[in-house]
Amino acid sequence: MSTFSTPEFRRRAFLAGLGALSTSALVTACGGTTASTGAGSTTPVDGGNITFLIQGYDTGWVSSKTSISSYEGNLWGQITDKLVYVNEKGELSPWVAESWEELNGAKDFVIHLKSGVTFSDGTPVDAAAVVANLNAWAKGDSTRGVSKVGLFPSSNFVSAEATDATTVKVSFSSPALGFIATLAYHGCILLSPKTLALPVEAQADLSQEIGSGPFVVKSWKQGDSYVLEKRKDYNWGPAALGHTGPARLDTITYKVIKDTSVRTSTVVSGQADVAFNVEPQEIESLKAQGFTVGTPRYLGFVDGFQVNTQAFPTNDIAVRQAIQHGIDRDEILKTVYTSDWNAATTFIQGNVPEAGEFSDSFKFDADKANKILDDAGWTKGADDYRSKDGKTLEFTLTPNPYVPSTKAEDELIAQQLKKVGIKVNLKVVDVAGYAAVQASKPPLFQTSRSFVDVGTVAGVLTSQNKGEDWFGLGTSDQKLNDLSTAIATASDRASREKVADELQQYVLEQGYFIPLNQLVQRLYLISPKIKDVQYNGLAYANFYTAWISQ
Amino acid sequence: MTSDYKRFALTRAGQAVVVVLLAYVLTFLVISVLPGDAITNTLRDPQHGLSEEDIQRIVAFYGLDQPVIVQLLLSLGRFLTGELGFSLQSNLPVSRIVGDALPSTLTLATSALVIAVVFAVVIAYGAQYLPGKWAAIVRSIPSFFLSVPNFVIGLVLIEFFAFRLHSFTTTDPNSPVATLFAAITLAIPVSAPLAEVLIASLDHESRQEYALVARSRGLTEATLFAKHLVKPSALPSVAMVALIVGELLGGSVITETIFGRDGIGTVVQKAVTGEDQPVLQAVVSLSAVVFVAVNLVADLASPLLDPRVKLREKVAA
Amino acid sequence: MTATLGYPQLRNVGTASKRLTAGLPPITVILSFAVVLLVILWSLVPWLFTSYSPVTGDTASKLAAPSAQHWFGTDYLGRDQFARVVYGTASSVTSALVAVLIGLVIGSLIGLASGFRGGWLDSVLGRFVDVLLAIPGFLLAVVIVSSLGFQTINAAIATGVSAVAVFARLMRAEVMRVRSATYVEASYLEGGNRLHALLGHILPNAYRSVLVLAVLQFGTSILIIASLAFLGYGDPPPASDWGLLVASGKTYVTAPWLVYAPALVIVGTVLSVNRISRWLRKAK
Amino acid sequence: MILKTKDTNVSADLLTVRGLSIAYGSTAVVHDVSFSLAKGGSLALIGESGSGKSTIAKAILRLLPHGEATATGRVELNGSDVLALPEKQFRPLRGRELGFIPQDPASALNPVRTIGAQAHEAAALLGETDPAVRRAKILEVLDQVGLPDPARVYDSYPHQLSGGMLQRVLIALTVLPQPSLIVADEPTSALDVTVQKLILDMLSDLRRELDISLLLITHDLAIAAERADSLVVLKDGAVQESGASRDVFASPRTEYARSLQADVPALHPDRYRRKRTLLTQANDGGFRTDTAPSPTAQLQIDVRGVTKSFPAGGKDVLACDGVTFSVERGRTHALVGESGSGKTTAVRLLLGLEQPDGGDITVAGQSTSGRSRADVREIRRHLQLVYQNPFTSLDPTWRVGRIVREPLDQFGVGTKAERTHRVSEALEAVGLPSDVASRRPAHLSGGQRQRVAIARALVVRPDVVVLDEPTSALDVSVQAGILELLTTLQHELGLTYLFVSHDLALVRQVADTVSVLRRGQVVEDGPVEEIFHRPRHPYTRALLGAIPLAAVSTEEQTALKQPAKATA
Repeated sequence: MSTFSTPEFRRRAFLAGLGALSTSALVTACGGTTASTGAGSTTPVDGGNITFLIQGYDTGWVSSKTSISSYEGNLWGQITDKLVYVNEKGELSPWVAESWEELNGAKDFVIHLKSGVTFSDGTPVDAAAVVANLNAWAKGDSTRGVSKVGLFPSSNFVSAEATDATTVKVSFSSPALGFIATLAYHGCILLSPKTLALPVEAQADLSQEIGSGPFVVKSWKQGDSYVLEKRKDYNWGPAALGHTGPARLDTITYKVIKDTSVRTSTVVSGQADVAFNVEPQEIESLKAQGFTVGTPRYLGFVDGFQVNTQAFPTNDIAVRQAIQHGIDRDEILKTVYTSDWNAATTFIQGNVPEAGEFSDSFKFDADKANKILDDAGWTKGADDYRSKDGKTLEFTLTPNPYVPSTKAEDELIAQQLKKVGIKVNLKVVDVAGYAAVQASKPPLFQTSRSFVDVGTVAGVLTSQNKGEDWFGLGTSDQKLNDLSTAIATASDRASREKVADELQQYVLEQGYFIPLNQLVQRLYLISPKIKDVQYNGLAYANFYTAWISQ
Repeated sequence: MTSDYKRFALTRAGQAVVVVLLAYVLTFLVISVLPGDAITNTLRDPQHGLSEEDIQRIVAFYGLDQPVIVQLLLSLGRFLTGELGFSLQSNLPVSRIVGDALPSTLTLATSALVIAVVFAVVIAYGAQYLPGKWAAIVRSIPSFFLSVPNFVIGLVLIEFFAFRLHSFTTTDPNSPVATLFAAITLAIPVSAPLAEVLIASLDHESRQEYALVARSRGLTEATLFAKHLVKPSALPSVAMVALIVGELLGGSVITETIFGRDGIGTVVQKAVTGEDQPVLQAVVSLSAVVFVAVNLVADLASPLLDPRVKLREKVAA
Repeated sequence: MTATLGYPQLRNVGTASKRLTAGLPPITVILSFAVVLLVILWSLVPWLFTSYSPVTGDTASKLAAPSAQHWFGTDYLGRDQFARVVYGTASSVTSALVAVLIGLVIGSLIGLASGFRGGWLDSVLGRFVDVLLAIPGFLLAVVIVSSLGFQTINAAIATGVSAVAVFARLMRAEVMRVRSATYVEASYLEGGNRLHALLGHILPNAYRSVLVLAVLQFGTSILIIASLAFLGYGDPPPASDWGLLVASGKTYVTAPWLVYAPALVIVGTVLSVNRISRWLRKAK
Repeated sequence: MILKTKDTNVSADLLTVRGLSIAYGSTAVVHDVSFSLAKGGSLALIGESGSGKSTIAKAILRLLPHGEATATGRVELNGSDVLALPEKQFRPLRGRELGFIPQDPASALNPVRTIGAQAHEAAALLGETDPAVRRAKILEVLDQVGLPDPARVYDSYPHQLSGGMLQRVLIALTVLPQPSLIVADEPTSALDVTVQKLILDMLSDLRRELDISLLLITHDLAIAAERADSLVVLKDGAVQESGASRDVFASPRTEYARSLQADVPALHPDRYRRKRTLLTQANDGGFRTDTAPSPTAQLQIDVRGVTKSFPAGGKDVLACDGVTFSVERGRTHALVGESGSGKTTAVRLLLGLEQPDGGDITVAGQSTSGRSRADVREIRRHLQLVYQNPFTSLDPTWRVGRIVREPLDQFGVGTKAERTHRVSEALEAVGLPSDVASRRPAHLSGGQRQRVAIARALVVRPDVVVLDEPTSALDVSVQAGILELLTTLQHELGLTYLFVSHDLALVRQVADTVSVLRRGQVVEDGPVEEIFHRPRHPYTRALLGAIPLAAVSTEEQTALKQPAKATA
């Protein structure tokens, strides 16, 4: 079945390893020869099935949770469409919305829908359906336990109504610069009104999710496998992808394999086509064997820690700043990750237009960190950990299970902070346990949140108009309150950019957010025979245009 | 004879029921010692999106606001009527979760048991009839089997047979070949005690005088083994087979994790990380029921298989 | 009845009694003692065996293959795997020792009480032991560790509790066997009381086979604790329990030594412990 | 018991063993043994344990464990060598030519299969395939060996039959394929004396009827002399002496054969008498008649009308039914009986290990029945027991010094120094070197261990010592040494002995008076000489008749003659 006779079988001198433990010679030797990729024509070929190996779909299918989990987002992306498409560089282009207008200072918007778009149950994706979706994203339905989409600009949302079959008018109480961009956010997926009306328990059932995407749910067994098959009458793909007709692949099978090494080895041995979230440190050797490893960067926050200013010890600004300067991000990038990862310049990803260059406010400087702590009265004890008024400078860190290699990353951080006298304990949990860790509001919480427009950042900084209040400040930091309202209600991009710079400078100096590196949350190990896999601005691999070359 | 046997069977069955109930109570006490109140803080977790009214319903259902002893009686009462409660994570009925997971673990456990018995018989027979040097090597196999953790066996088998020889794919762990290799991983540590009991009883029986007398009548080694040694040496192993059923259930936790099979083992693991008490309670007490049932059968069968066993003494013991 | 006992088969029992084989035990046993001694030294004075630190490493040389400087290669943070195995011995081996002690002490007491006192105490304790046996050992360990918290010391307690039943059963059988021996009845005839019979005769004769089981259980406990660590129920990072090393090592498919070095150490240690236990059983 | 005097006829010998040597691994066990057995004749290999007699028998039958033992030399059956035959050619002889009767009938039949099922294996050797015909033949031979209900035996399991019946089954299965030679390895040593006699008689009759020759392996010189035409005496794997049993028995040439002959109790009834008669002469000059015992303080043990029953299988079995006997100071009284006669129960009642249902027991003037545990303990200072099996009556983890000191420690006798002195004194009294005190029982021989047990019994200076078959677990030569020691100690310390045994010949040597027990009742008692010359009860007569060569006694120098056929 596998046509692979590449060197990796010899490299995998596994059992010899058991005996001689001398595989080093074999590993370096194979660096040179790359896999002989088949000549294969470049013109796409229809048909064929692929198997996609993923850790699991544990958080369930209730669509409008506060934020879509990184795993389920893959499947949603194939069975649903969005109004607007965002490419890797963050440029927006029409999709189900043919065109849109931004009126009177971005307070009113008119969206013109493509005609002939239908949900998989045949009902049309008309203005009424879009209005139903918009209301669900903006307000959710607390009576039925359905929450709103986290980063949707709900604070100033007024109404959405269908002026005719293919046009929708949306109005806001104050300028919502990021509204059109948010329509491309992976949380804003178009679902049939019938699905939206379902009670919460029914929504948890995947087969009830009626989307309008290029694939439809064929069959699934909870926790084991999920099979999507192509929708033959689909012809409203986003123009930016260079293809609008039906998908080329017949089916995509998502198979749950919890163990990272098993996923990697299964694809390498040719028994599956795509593996999700492989070990970053293996990328070089996997590429050397001719496999493609997609490491897309999404628009959103960097890999880093939201700091809880109410919890010990991070309630002391000196501690926050000492941590900020005590972490050697360069060593992390070199050790845990590869050249595909970029250093962080601020607490938002580099491809976000408003991202600035503030790396000197978190430059690695152990002496400075030590000095800050000495000045703040944290004296070093015998075990060279610092303490003050009898309490040791210590906190517990939980690696984010949604992001690859955070366990190795946090272990290295613990070592680095030990050098400045801060004791860091680690607690390892899986996806299910991570929600409980977030709920317990730890001093440092490792986040991985995407967004399409920087305006939506305002929704997390403070508790103003039901904000997520990441830093536990409530509204106590007036400067932060002003900055976040300014950014949310900025009338034009230029003035918003200036406010964004000031915000980034302030948040980093106050040590509210401790960036680590630009996040690559989703890694795709793809077998060389699969061509034309494209990535959107939210770093999801899209198999709509993919095809198999023999 | 039969009235004696009936009385013997009834006493043993009575003891079995007592043991199952005590196992349930012990598990409940151990689980409810969980620091903090896992049930309430998993319920309060926003991720679940449970409304306040749902939480009250669950608290009332498990009697969480009452003292431990009341909770115990409540849950024991339900256990007797076969009612296993709801999972805290997926709020699916526990009976359905365990029901879905049971078939895959049962196939795994039974095939592992069969393989373990085959391994044990081959080792025991080899240790008895292979020439000197080889017999010594075969005799040391069980202690080697006992020394390798089953997660290492699993990793080696997957790496060699799945990834290199493609005899099975990890994407379909429930395929016959994949199940075979998972069963082998589970069978190896479990076959060791069985092999040692079989070797010991074979050694003992073959040194008995009746073996000598049978040889003096010209029986070949093979017929001697089949006709005379198999039955008396198998009897002590029947009791050991019943004992290792417990090992099988325990071992399945690791084996299923490595082979990516969804069975009772993975259910236990998810329940542990998610502090899902009702599921843990159900799985542990059901394993106790299976273990006690199998041992009861072995206990009741032994007087039928072995004429030497006197019911009188059995009852008194 | 004694008439039938008074004949030859007793005679050849006398002359054929095996004296402890004089001279050195077989080579494999000596080797096993050496391995166990090494492992105990690793857990007591690890710094003598390696200059590398188990926690911090040279991140530049991460995932290096086994070589002269790094016998077991380096892990994903450039730490010397050999150092991590050596420093991990303490938590893997001492916790196995704790587990065996718990099982041995509690189990033997229960076995002694039910074997010697008999009567209602025997049936009550007997049922308690049956219950402990009824719950599969590993499941019981997992449940206990999940309720006490994921730490190696809790894993040790859990493994110990699940071993109590095995010790109780063996001690009870041994006490029952020795209690009916002639020399115990003789001690009563010589004016000895029950306590003298218990401490003077029964315990010294019963403890030997319990000792053999204790050594065997030491090996099994190492495996159980490694398995619990493999599932993530041991100490959190940067601890380096052997099971944890295998679990975290197996994600690096290109670095098989991260899995096989600790795995070989586990197998080697437990194999040696089993060999010693078998040799003790023979030399009884 | 017909001793055919056989003239060596011209026919070739059935079995000739020449230069047979056997080694287990590197240690040689049998050295250059040669003997021959004529067709229809019988030969006995006689020797103590470890003399290699069983190994020789197993070598002839080629039953030695393959791979461990190597046999060299020639074993000829009807003139052709069988030792070197490949197994395939030797197998047809197994059972058809060479029969084997094992020693312990209890473990010689597969416990989980019926007698019938195993009998078919023997019947198959006849070449008979039809199961019905086989079954008939099996039932016929079972009847021939004197089994009361062959059909019931056919369907029962081994553990449902007595030792005697099992041995009869084994003999039946061995003679069924009509072998020309039967090798019997101590066929009756695990049975009671009376049963032993019946089995050996039956075996001799069958041999004559079916013209089967017998190679008998035994440790008992008397049985060998009585049952075999010729003898081969073995020691440490080498032949000491061989020849017609009458010559070897009447006038043994070699030193070893002579000492064997001297140790046979039946041949020297008065061996210890000279020491004992001195004793009685000094006391009161005459034999004590068995009229009602005078109630003088002289009575050390007085057991009157003791009954005791045990629950077994639902109904109560009466172990002792009105047992009465008494022993005077300084005398030895023997309790004789076979298994199940109640003699052990009587001893346990005497020692207070069991409580009698009825009757009264007094030791040294104090009653032991119905007393509190503390009182009984006090009495035990004057009453000690020596167990039958020295290998289980000493704690293997203790050193000899501590074993002997245990009674002193427990009864709190004297200071530490005094106790050590008394221990070495006791060890010396039983003829053991004082350095034995620091060794463990595992390093001592059977005889030495029994001496330690005796020292332990004497160290607390009891008045009465109960000896429960003290020598039956020991070799004949060692047995004589122990009896020698017991009689000298009685003489020096004025001890009173209660000697329990199943061997009347032995009792005749050591005891003054004797009670014969059968199924819990005293069937006869009185002075030893009276019982031996004028046995009144038929059971006593049967016991006497069962003693091999009972009628023969060198003292009376009568030639071997045809003794009256004892009725069973």
